[in-house]
Amino acid sequence: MSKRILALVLGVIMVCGLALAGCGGSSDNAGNDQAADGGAASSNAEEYKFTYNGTEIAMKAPVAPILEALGEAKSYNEETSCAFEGLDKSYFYGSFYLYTYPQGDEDFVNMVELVDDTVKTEEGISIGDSKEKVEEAYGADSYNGINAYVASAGEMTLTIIMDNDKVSSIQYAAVFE
Amino acid sequence: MQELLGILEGLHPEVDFNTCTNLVDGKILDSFDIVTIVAEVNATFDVAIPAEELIPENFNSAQALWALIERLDEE
Amino acid sequence: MSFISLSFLLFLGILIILYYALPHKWQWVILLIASYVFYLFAGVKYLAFILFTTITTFLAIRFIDGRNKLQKEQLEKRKEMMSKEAKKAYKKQIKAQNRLVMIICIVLNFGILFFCKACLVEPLHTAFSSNATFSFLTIGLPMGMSFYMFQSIGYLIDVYRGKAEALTNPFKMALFTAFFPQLVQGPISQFNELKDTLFSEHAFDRRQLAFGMQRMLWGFFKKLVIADRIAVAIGTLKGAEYTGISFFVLTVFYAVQIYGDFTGGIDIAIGAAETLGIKLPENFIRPFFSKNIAEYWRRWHITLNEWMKRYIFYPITVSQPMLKLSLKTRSKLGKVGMRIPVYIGSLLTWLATGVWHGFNLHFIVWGLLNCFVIVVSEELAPLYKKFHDKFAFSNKRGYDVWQIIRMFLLMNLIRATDLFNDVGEYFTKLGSLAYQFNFNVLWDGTMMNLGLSVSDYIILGCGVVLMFLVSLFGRSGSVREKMEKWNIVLRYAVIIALLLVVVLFGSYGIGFDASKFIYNQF
Amino acid sequence: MKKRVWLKILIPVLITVLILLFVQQLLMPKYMTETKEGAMISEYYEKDNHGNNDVVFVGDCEVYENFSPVTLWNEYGITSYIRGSAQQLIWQTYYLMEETFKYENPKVMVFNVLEMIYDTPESTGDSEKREAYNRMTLDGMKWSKEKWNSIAASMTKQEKETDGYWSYIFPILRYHERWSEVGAEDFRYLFHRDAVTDNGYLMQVKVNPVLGEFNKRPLVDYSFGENSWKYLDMIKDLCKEHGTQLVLVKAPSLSPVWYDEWETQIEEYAAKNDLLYINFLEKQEEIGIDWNQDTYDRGLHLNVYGAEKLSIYFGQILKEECGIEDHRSDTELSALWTNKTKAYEARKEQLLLEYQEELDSEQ
Repeated sequence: MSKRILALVLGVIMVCGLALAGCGGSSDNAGNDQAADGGAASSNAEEYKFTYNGTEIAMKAPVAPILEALGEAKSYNEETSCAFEGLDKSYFYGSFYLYTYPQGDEDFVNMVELVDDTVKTEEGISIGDSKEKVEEAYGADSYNGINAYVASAGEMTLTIIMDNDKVSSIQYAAVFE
Repeated sequence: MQELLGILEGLHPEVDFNTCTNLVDGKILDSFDIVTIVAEVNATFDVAIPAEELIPENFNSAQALWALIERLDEE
Repeated sequence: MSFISLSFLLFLGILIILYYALPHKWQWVILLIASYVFYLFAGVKYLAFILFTTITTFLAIRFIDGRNKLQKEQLEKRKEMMSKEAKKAYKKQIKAQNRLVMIICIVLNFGILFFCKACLVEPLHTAFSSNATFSFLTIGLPMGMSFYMFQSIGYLIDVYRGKAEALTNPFKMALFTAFFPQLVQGPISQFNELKDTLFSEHAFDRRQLAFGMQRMLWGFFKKLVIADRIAVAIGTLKGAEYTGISFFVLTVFYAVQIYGDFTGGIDIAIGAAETLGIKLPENFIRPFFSKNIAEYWRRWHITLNEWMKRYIFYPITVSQPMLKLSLKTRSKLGKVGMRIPVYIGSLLTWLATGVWHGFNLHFIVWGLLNCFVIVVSEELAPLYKKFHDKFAFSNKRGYDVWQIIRMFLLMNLIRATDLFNDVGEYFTKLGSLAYQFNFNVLWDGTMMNLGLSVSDYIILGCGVVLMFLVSLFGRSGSVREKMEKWNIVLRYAVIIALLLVVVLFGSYGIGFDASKFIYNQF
Repeated sequence: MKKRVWLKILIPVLITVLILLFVQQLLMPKYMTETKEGAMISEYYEKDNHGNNDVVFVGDCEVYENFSPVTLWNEYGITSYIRGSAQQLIWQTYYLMEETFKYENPKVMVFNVLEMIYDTPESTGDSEKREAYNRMTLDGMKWSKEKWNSIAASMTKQEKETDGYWSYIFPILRYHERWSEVGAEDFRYLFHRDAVTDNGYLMQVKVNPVLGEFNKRPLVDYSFGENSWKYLDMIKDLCKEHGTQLVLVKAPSLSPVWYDEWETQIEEYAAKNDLLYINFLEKQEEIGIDWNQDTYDRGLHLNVYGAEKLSIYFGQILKEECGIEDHRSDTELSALWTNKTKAYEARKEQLLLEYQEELDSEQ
């Protein structure tokens, strides 16, 4: 009779469901793992930071304490953006530039550019280093195929521009949506 | 019929099953009651009411339900 | 295409014009085309799924109908020759064939549904955590799959049971499956309820059009002004640090959100169908005025629960094995034993309902909690009764209100399961209610840091009061019919005011953050 | 009978539409006292601003804050207008040019090549800011095919995902949340606007000298994007089609810094297509720009003194190399521009007064 059949159908569905629930579980995990893997390059990994005389400079960090620790800049510049409030500022410390962006009443780190070989990244790279050294520090995968190594982590990228197989510029930059 | 009324009154003593004709539509019987009735009917009359007959028309009054039982008994 | 878009309004507007301007005998064809256009907006790749369901169920229905006709013919022809037993055996044989076809069709369809829910809707988790406005009731990958599939499978079973006529026109089957207002989040219609209104001709009726538009407007209000606005706070309150009273606040906010979101969406669906002269079944009847959970589930998401009852709960509980079991347990346990099948049936039905919402532990817990509360309250009903007989309440109305509030709070706690993917997290928070009475969160500024501003709270407060009053007003009959008796100026003033409220206070679009725009004079 | 039914439908619908239009008008930002850049695009449609311009500049702040049409008139009798908006992107410039040709046929169109650096709406960085800039450029345009195309080319991903075109057709969808900010300005400018510019020139009178040299941070890739090139070609072809001379310029703004690699690409393009290209950065001395006096924001844009110097220099080129005639003998035009000059002088006086007050209050 029909009700028994329906009970049977239900049983089948349940089993089907449970089996597929298992499949769902595993696929969920797969998805998560994938996200985690992808994240290595873009979201979860430790962001690259620049440290100068013990002062850590991370992208998007509030800049006030950093400026205080760094002392007076050799030169300073500021820029407005059309129609918007706030100033983009840049500070030059001889061996590197520090750029900031405004948000609310505060300024935050937007970019750091290293300009001479007296300073180096936390991974030990400085201007003039060889291609091999860079690849050792950031992996050959990070090469963009033209002239630079680009390592992304979290909401920032570290760009190392090469000129004749020598490092010519090192730039930390915050990434915005 | 008397036995059926007995079953129904056992569930809802406050209802007059002789006259009431909107047992389901009037939300007097809920699905738990209906299933209980089916089990009781099965036990008392040895008539199995299939799921497709569990529709308001068959359960709105004691008469309708009795008619259903008689029809199923014949088949 | 989302209901919450001007594109949808434009689509509906064009449809209404064509629908009433072209010869009325084409109306159902126009609806079919419109429904597929609507579905195409969701993505061409999903078309295959809905076509599969339409075609398989239609073929199954045709087979069953053909067999039944053959049976009738044969029995007629050989009336004299066959014995009663032979007739029975023949009928049984036909029935068995029909049953097999039906089962194949159901397994095929639900197999796909399960596959999609389990494997394709993987981002479900992320959808929950990252997008607070997402409500589990609008799940659909492909769009509306759970809804159209349940509707067509229900129809197939009805045909098998001989309770619904079998369609002969595949295009009508296609329309029944894909009728666009119910594609997004239901309601799930029964064929017998829908067939007359869906396939018949409808003359233009200004009143009906106005009513449909009013209902849609009310739905937009609930969705845009209430549900989408409060969503931000729900996202925040899900955070681990919000326990105790904050969790309680979350459950209340979630009740407001889900009510606005789901009933609003259904209002838009039913209203849109009404503008076309088509009556869809109601899915909610003032659910928060229920006095107990069982009643709540008869008044909330009615069409799904009705479906579950017709096609899962009843077939299980009145199946032969269950009846036998009931006889057995009865002889051992007396009257209570009689109810064992009911409990098994309830349990399985709630499990199925939980799974329907998604393949997640928390949905299953949600289903079990509902089932548990319903069964316990059902079982305790005689006790309650004795209690009330002894201590008669002098104030009946006061007691009703108490019951309603109790149901609301209890349901809030149960419902909160689907906010947390991690069941453990839910129970931790639930547990914190027992010992953490941090009422100070209500006034120490915590409530101002949820992402809602003072003006948001004012809008939400007024909106909730308005929804409550409209519900009260609607208890004694249709609000729109009552409004019809008002002075025409007052009526239009109210409707235009509501429209303005939706446009201005609705939570949609890219916010204009004026604070960022202050011109810089230096 | 039939008529009355229609009236019953029509009148409420009409009233609703009127109310919505009114509310929309009220809620749209007026840009009269703050963020004046938002009001500039629509100013072009004023009767006196279009129809007889010899030269039309189209672009971002590097044109609307660096060139002064009133100076061009007073020195050379050249009529000109600047169709500027904040962070205008190259496709927006193109569609504004296309639209301009519907109103007049200028002899010269001026395009500032810094716009080449942004290839897509996303390439400008902050998408929220970008959306606001899109609004300022697009909301002011009258409805036309060009506006539609410009919207299509400009929308950010987020815009496409939310209301898309609808919010441009019905700006109330975009600004509905401004109900809590509606102020006196919104009522005052409900049906009219004041001129915020002088023929598109947004005057600045403050003096904020350049602090130091801007750092030329090396880039990974100096080549302009494909989309930028596509639109530059379209601009070139459009001007050719209308017999208008296209002049490429690089404003003398010191920042954003202009790289030599960019300069080479533009020079090559100009040479290949036989276009006049002037890099004012290289002519700073001839122009006489004094970065201690002539900039209001430390070298990004010129103030009115710098803009007047640059206009005098550029006017000479327009006169000599593009053959723009002196119209000062035309009485009708003279009358018109005398009025414009008066407004310009009045504005300068007013702004200087305000600036002086500000300086006084600081001391």
